[in-house]
Amino acid sequence: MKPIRTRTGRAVAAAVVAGSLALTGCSSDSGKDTKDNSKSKEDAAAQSKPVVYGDAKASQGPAEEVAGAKSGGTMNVFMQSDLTHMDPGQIYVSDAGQFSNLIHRGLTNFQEDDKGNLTVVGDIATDSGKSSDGGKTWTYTLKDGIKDEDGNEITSADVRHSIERLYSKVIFDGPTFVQTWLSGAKYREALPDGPYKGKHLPDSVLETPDDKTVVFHFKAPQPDLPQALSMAGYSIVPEKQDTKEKYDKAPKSLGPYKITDYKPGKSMTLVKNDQWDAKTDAVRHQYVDGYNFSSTIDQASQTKRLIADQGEAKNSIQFTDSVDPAQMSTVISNPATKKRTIQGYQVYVWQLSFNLDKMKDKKVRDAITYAIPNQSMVQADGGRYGGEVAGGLMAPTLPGFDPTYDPFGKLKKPNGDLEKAKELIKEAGVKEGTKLTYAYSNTPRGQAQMVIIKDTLGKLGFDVQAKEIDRATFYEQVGKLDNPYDLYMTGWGQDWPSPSTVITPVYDGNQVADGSSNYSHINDKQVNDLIAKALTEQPEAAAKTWEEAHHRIVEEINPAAPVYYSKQIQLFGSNVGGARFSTDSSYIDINDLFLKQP
Amino acid sequence: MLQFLIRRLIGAVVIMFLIGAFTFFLFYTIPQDFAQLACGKNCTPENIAVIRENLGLDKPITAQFWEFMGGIVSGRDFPQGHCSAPCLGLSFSSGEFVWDSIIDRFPLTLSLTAGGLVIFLVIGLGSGLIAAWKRGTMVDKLVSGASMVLSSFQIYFLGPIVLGIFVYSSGWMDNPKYVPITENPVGWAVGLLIPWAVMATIFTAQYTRMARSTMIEQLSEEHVRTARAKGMRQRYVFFRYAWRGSLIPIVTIIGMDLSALLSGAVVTEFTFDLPGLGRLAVQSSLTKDLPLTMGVMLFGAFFILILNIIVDLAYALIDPRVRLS
Amino acid sequence: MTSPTKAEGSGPSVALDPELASTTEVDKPKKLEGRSPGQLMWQRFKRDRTGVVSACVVIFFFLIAALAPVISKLYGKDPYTLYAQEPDFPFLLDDFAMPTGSFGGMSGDFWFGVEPKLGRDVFTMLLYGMRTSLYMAVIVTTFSVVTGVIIGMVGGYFGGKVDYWLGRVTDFFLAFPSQLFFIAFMPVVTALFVSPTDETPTYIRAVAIILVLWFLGWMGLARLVRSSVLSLREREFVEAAKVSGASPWRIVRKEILPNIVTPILVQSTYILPSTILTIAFLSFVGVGFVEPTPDWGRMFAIGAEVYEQDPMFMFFPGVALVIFVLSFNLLGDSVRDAFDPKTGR
Amino acid sequence: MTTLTKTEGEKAPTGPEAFLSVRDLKVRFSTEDGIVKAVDGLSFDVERGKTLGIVGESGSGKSVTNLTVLGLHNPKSTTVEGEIVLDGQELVTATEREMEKIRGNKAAMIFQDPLTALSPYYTVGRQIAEPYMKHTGASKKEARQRTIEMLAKVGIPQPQTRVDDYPHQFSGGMRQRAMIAMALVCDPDLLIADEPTTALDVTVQAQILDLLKDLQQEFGSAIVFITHDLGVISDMADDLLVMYSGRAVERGTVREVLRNPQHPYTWGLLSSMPRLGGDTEQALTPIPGSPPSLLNPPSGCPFHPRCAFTGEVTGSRCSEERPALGEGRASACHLTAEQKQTIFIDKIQPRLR
Repeated sequence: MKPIRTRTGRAVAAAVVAGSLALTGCSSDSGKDTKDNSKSKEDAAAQSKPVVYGDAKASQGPAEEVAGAKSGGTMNVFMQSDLTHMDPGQIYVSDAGQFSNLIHRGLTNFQEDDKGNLTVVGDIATDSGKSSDGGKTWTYTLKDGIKDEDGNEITSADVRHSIERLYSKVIFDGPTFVQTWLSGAKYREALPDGPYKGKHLPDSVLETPDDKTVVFHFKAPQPDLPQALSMAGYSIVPEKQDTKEKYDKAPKSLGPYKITDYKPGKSMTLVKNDQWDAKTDAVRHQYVDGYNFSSTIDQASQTKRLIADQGEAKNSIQFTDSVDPAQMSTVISNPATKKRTIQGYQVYVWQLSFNLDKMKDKKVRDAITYAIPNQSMVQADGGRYGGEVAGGLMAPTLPGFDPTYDPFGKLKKPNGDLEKAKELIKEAGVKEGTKLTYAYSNTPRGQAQMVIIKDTLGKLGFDVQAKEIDRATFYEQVGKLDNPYDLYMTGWGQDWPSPSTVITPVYDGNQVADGSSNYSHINDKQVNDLIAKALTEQPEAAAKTWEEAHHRIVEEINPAAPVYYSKQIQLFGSNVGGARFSTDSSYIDINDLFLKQP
Repeated sequence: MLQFLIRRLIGAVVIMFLIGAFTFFLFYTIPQDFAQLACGKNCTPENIAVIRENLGLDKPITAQFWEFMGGIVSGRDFPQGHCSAPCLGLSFSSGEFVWDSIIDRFPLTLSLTAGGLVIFLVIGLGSGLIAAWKRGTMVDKLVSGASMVLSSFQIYFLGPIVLGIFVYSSGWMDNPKYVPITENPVGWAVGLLIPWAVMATIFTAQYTRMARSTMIEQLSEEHVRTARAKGMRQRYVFFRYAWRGSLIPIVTIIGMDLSALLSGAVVTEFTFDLPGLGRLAVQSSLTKDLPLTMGVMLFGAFFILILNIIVDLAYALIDPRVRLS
Repeated sequence: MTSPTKAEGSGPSVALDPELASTTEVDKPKKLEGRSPGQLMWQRFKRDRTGVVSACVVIFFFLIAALAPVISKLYGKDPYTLYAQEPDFPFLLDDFAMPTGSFGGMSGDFWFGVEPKLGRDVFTMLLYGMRTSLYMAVIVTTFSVVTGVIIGMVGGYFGGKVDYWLGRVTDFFLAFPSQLFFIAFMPVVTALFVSPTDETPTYIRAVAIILVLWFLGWMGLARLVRSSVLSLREREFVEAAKVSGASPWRIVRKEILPNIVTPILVQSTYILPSTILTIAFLSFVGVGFVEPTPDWGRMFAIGAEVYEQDPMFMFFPGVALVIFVLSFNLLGDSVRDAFDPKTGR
Repeated sequence: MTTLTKTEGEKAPTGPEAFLSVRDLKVRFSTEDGIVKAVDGLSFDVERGKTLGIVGESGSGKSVTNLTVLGLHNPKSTTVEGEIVLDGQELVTATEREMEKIRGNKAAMIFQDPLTALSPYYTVGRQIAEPYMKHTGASKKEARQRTIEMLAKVGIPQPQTRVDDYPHQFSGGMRQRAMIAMALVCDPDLLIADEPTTALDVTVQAQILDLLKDLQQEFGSAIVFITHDLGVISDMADDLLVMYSGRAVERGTVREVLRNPQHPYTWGLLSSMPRLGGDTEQALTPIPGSPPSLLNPPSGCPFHPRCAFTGEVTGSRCSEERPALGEGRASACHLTAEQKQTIFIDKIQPRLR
């Protein structure tokens, strides 16, 4: 998953400016229910069960009917800004991922039951994949009757084309897992022009024996392949329909809906795709007749319209934006409105990363970790429903999450333990007034949190220099190896529910490089070995190794002070049925929506 | 007159070119560039290079500049297709031809401007004239007082209050939205009623006060008294002689407001979620989208320069003593 | 100022020959002494009630803004500490980071209530915010007005080549990409003057903002002044002054300037409030003042977000701005009326 | 010089049938510094076909009087009392609509400063044609023809082309002629000329005066000629009115007042005027002091602070009681007729040689 930047990145365009410039309308301020009963820890437990690989039967369509679902009517979708990409190869960001559920289909997909348990099932493949040769070879056979919106049958050649086009220069933004697993870090050199010049990957890497089967050959075992293939980035682009750069604006649909009218930056309309066959799809439904996307409604207006629930708003949903934090109390304190919300944990963990090249003394790092007032940092990001105090660095959505793990006593003292911190500072012998440079992203939230950190570190006797960095390139500046800053707030989220997509990129010593996600430049031999070992084990076995690595990182090295887990809360119109929180996308589950009165 | 026009048009073209050049090189003084912003999680230097190459950012700056400027005159070819004559390049963020997205959003900005201008001219100048006509009476005090109070409000203070009352809590009206006038003129007017009203309350004050003060000044002029001495009706004298004298400062402000509105009423568009040129401008500068910034900026500059020429011509028409230098 | 051969009779002939008056009129109530235009204006201004009241309000604003530190010491709070975290104010913010208590947390301790999210004191924030925004806005407005008037008058009066080139320069800056320039200017300034590890000191930000807003703020007035001067320079009394051998600068200063006071005042009382809000927009786009420095305009931006839950937070800065702008406009009008006798009531 | 005491036949009684009769006119302005009594009880008459000259220093209320006749004062800040009857029609109480019918049609006015009196925004032709079209309902073409005719009459060369020029393209003299054309375009019965020649040089002045006299012959209109230049008035006017501090202090035919002035102020005026044949060494004797303030005018006779002959009057009547102006040939002064006669012959007349 992209770093937290996805929220700030996407918000860059109009939303943030609008968010804080556009005022919310005024509505009666009903009694203030200050008690917060946001999602507590046991909901997280549901979200963090290990993923099950489904067999052929589980992958059979049609998807289980949603209770009381009716078909017909058009669903309105509110968005703050336009989708960054529609070409599946370029899709990495979660909002485009949510969109691709409606339009694109891949080899595999996540199926979710009411309690949020995820099973990987075959989407256009008959099952979640047969692994052999110790997990180095994976074979997929295609279902029959899979067509694109123009009626062309999908064959293994299309699957091969979808993978090979990711090597070309046309694609620069999507995920790179399968490509690096197949052809190593410099995968583009294996097929510089992609499939467009008639050249293909050798059969020893990607093999299509007949029209219905595709075989992947990896150098090392890849237990997570089925989960990776369920990512939007690996959806199918039929060879005949591939218009290269233009595809990003006019993709061909395999899923239940297709695009009829698209005005970039303004609106988009989807209608039913008659070529989609419900019997071949174990996950999606086709209840509503179509979707109207409007991508100019900022977060504050979305919330106001959905609270007011007047006119069109009754049939509207939030897509990837959450409830405006400023109006949280209006939403929560009014029971009728509260019923129309879905809540759950996002995959992001906010942490205060220390630059280990400059902050070498562990005592100082521990002191700061103790001192940080996690609770007010959460309040600066919209109060309890925006986030929750974090004990460790692993998100509640990861399998093997232990809610009680809290080495720095954050749950007992959510607003920090100043005395203990001062003792540690005295022990470390830090002179009064030593300079610390704190870099922060120049957004309203970044500024609010900077004030808190400056206040706290000031109390510890530090002379804090706050450096604001333009929101668009915060991660790029902080990602530099030789950055001049001592500490900075960063957030990271998993790509699929496995610690491998969190601990490896952020805490693996040999990933430390310019522009890498290892922002604290942690390079501990014991941690690196644990990571290497876990990567080869099956998910259940790997869980314990990841746990051990996590504990060592947090307690012995403490490269980053855990601050809070981010949470998601979205509103939908009163006439929308089947709305529930999807643990896969951590947004509203787009596959089960229908209108009560179409 | 013609000679004046030609000289000014040449001047305008030169200024457009200078503005374009200045923006282009100003863009490269900003430390960040779009490639860094666009590249996703795996922001490996290699990926950035691919993005740069796709967007043509790897060519030397001057080459890019000439290619861009050439595109305006003779069109350019892109992998996404040919971009005809007034081609302002391909927007990095939306992958859309800049000219198309501008033309697509311009009707909204035009409607906001046209509607807003009509309202605040009619109300603004109207109330200003009434205040001047009945100067010293209660009406005068009331009108100038009201215009004074209204002008101290700001759009993003007044906008949401109006929205809250008329849309969210009472539901009388729907959220302001843009319906093309060609499709449904009534819908067009109703959709933009609130933004017009809010814009009008704030802009009118300036016109009321300017009209009132200049008219009062003109009414004490000698030649106005001569006109009355000729037995002309008071209303005739008021509108023919006194009004003519105070037109010049008023025409100047109209020119400035019009050009500001035509390059996008940023705050109004944000307050009411209307996707006009204003948002495009802010979005382009925030996301470091070079072609979009250049396109929106040149489009705005075009209006400012043309309107300035028109206003200068108007001076000579209004006051024969003003020679066209 | 008025045409030289003013027809007698309409204006009161006031200036009496002092020598004559003293010799014979003994029962004259008070000695009528000659008054300079300045005194005349002051007398006329004193008599104008609204003018005096608005002048007092404006001075009051500037006073409390200047005395912000003193008042905050007396009041016991300052705009920087996060009171929500102070031990002696445990329940200042509720779970939704909104001030507990009615009216946005107004209470004995916090006269104007508490700021959502960070829990700072609104009263001192407003005072300090006014100090930054008000003085900045006044400086910027004065600079812009002075530059605008000079360029407008020179362009309008001298005409020909000068007017053409000044006109084109004004056009260039009017069409200038101001938003992009704001965003580009600050990083350049910080890169030049501030070392990468230090925080940019507030005074550098202030100077940068003043330069930027001044650099992009004068054109409107320049065009307005030029338009008025264009028709004024044809007037007879200007030709009369030329004939009497006055130097161009004297004519511009003594003959033209007094006659264009109206458009200047109307426009400058319009520039000031919008400067205050542009500074807020700057700090919003990330190039203006940064968080800990209180900023009147930014209180609007935050207020706008939480308007529905905590309208009071928006109330005080909003009302303060409306009152200030209103009295500033009224003051502008009264000064104009006092300054220009022709427009007597 | 003519004989001293020749008195012409007694003037015809100034009954109501005089063309314009003004009775006890009082005009007050309210200004920041107090109430200005610009005109303080003025009465005079003008016959049809005759010219009444009004003379007086600046600030004596000459222009205000005539502006009030046409109702051009600012109603909000001026209070007018008294009676103005033009050709049988009362003007003070007339409505604005009625006044608009009269102005430019029955009564017209020529202003003093030609430079600012014409609107810079419209051509001269249009500004002259406007009243003609309004009052006579003529079409554009007829009005234009009439305008060109009038321009020719007032002596402007190539009127066909000049008619479309703007005022700033005219010289001072030409503009004054255009003003006169504008005033006369509707053949007004009453023409008020407020110092029409002051802003002009002497040669053009003479042409304008001849022009007014010819036009009076042709249209038989009454003229009220306001000036502070006695030389102009002696040639131009039939009757003469001397004004001081808002009131008439002496009235009579031109010959009577200039030959045999009876009011000390008139003596002062005459003796401060250079004579063509006068002795160049002998210094002119200006009237001491300056015009009285209209804010709080001097008590009694307004001229008494500057009058050298207050001693001649018994007691302090001069400084307490304001002398009234009788009917016909009269002067408002406490000196008896004999005193006036003797003082004039002994002290003033020698200086007037």
